[in-house]
Amino acid sequence: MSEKLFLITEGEISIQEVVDKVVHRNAGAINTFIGTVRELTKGKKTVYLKYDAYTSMAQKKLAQIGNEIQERWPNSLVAISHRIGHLDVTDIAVVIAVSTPHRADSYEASRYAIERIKEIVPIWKKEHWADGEKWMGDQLEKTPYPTGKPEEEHLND
Amino acid sequence: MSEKLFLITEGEISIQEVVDKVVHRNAGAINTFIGTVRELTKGKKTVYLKYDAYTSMAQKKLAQIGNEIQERWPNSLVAISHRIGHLDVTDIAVVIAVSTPHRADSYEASRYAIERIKEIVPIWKKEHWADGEKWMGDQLEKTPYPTGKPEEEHLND
Amino acid sequence: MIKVLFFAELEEIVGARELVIEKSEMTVKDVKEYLKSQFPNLPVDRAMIAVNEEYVEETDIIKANDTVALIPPVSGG
Amino acid sequence: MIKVLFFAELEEIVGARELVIEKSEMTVKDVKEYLKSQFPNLPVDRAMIAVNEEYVEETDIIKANDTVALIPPVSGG
Repeated sequence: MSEKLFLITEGEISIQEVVDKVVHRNAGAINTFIGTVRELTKGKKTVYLKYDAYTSMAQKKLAQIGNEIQERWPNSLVAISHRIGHLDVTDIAVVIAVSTPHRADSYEASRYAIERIKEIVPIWKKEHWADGEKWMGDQLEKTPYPTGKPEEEHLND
Repeated sequence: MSEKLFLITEGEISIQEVVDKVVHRNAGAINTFIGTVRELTKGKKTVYLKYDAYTSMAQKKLAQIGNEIQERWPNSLVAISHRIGHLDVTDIAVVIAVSTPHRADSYEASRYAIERIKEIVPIWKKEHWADGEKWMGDQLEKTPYPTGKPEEEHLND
Repeated sequence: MIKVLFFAELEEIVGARELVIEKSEMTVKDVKEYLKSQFPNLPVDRAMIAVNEEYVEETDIIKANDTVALIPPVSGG
Repeated sequence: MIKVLFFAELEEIVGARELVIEKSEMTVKDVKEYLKSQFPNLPVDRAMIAVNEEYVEETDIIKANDTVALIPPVSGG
């Protein structure tokens, strides 16, 4: 287990461990988002996934998201772990935990975190199907970044 | 541990156990809401809480919320455990887990669940402070139910 | 007989979790009037009424062996 | 020297996780042009550029011992 609030790891993620990092006497609400490997995407059957990351930068960018949340939602605490390497269907890829004094903020801040992860954190997913494989994220397809940086969400899922 | 999807329990709630009940091959997202005992509410310091419930009816009403969610958010799975009895600051009172194929639905359905719990599930909280105690929920105060049933949220937290 | 359940603050006011009314049929309204007469301090009109674990209307009929519950405003979560 | 990192599909195209450019100063644009000339199939313009783990603009200056990374559209979560 790691004490790091913002962690890229090759090991299995314990939900409880991520949640424990944001427990606080003045938190009444903890929202947790758990991303799991889904079998079916647009009718294609995933056999397994591989995640790659620019680990040091990814941890920095997760920490940046944590800072952004603490500026927007006062008295929040944030922890995020993202797994890389080989993941099977139903395995946990990411756990986000946000604690806040009141519940509405915990939902909003948690949602913000997952959207930002999909915008700025250098992690990549390769889908492996029975009949092929492909790096996801539109890498050779339609979405260039006109400003050189990702400023909006380009991926809906 | 209990296999029940909708559970009122006097024991500690394991987040992992509740989440395990909604893991599914076609779930890409699991949203979890964890309600913890907060020390400060409106400037008053909670020493501990006691929860009472009409257990059999509360489990039925939690199951009803699960059904409502499955009607509104297709392909969702829902599990909810609520603890009763004596709870200290930072203890977990409730864990809601909702899995859905896509993430936006998991947030919305989880939020719906906690709001509905605060409307229709017969569970009551007694705050114990250093200088007194009180059953919460406005029981002798301002909010009668004009229709005889709770139809909107009367409690904001 | 009709069983009536009390929870939380209502249980403390009544001094019991349940009592029995020796009748074979009453409306919800009848039960409320009966409880008000027996326990003048009980905030009956602030409670919802459940019969056999479902919320009911004032005009609904309660029969022998039904379980009525007074549900004060809930505060779970 | 300037280190350049490649990830995901870009790593597969280049055939290496990193390479070194023997220069002491370049703009981000210079690095991109250099990579395009070396690897005509590399989708350089679809990638963001990070220098020392922060996203940068095309006109930013890269110095010796900096680490440049090509960041193709991310797909974590």
